[in-house]
Amino acid sequence: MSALRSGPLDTAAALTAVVSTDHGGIALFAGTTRAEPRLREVAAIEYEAHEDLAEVEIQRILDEARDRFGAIVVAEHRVGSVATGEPSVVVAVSAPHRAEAFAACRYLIDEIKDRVPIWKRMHYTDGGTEWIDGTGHRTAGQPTGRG
Amino acid sequence: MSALRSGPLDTAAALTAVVSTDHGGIALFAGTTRAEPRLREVAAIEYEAHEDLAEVEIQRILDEARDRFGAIVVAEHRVGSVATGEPSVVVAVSAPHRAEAFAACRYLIDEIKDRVPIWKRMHYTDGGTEWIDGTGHRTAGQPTGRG
Amino acid sequence: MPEQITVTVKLFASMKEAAGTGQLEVSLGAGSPAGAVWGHLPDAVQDLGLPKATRYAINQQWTLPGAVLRDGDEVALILPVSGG
Amino acid sequence: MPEQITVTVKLFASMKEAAGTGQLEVSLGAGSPAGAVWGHLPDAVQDLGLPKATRYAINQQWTLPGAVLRDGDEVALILPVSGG
Repeated sequence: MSALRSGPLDTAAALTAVVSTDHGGIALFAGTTRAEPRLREVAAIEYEAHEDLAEVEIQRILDEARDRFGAIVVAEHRVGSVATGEPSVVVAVSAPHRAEAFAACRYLIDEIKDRVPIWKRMHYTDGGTEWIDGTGHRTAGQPTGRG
Repeated sequence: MSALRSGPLDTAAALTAVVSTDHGGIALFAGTTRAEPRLREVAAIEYEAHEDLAEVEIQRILDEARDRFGAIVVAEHRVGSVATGEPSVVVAVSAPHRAEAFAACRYLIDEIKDRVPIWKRMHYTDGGTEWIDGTGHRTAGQPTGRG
Repeated sequence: MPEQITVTVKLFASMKEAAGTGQLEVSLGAGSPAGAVWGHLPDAVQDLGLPKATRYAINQQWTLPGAVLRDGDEVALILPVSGG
Repeated sequence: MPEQITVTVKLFASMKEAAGTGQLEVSLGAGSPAGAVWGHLPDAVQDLGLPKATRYAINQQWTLPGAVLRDGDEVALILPVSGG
């Protein structure tokens, strides 16, 4: 099943997907877009993926978490434009006990953020944009005093 | 708002309640009833609270998490009978970043389990019951070989 | 100042079940500590034994077993908890 | 064995934007490593600079910049990621 979604993520469905009567704990993490009004106000974030490799890498991370923590696991990541307040990524797990549930959930989100070929481009309310990909490439908006 | 519920917990509503455009991460933990078919199969767990003190203590824990982690927090706990697979407790938080979100979520569930005056009574499929309250008090079911 | 005071003892879980009620009136000497209520509970409750980690709350505030009771107080015996 | 090979280079994020396309054909000497494609990209891309933490994937498998390319390979330049 594809882990990349071009529409809204269903966090409630992620919880339902991991329920098990063998497991005593469910943990979920969702990354959401912050508005940052005191820095440079964000209108939306655009996510671009190397889709084939991202799918492979997310499945690999899910397999690792399943094996290490005995967890039932799901993960979904948005591609395209995500408005502030909306989730861009959701991971959910169930595991026999609380400690493994937290550990598996943390493992999933940390590894996804580290390893999966997805990049974000900030779209600011001043009209400027900025790729977060190590190049520092940005387009100018109206002056904001932040450079 | 009361944190004790005699009906099913709404985990999806807990997620919605903590959404904020100031916050980059949402974390949720739900404790669910395990069936334990290989030990002594559980039919349901009954939760009994010192309701007034439980409400006070949960609110105190929520305040602590809010102050320590800058988090938006919610917590709900079931009282009465909870079937296997259903959540007995749910905590959800949002925080500026991932690390605080996980820390606040873990703090809430750990402190609730340690401090809030709620006790569970196991109802086994063999008809026996057992209070988990330090007294070891139980009623016999059909023999199970476990004593 | 009366020589005897009456307090309400709140019981939960197996102790409530053994007592057949969640609430008992107990009379004991003025100046008694919270921990003294144990000796005044029905035999069916005392037969369960008092778990070491039991805590006390007076009028819905956590307290120590040595806290002095006043007439009309509500004392809760908080057995080791198992919620969550 | 040809002296020149042709590979497909996949570009993303700011490099895709600078190139005006996410996919380029590049011809280079047989035996060239994955890291050698950088020198064959359009000036508009090279002007961005190559971030140190850039990684490479050949045919959707992670690889090292020294991995030898074969004719027809797909090489992806994976800039430091920022998903999540």
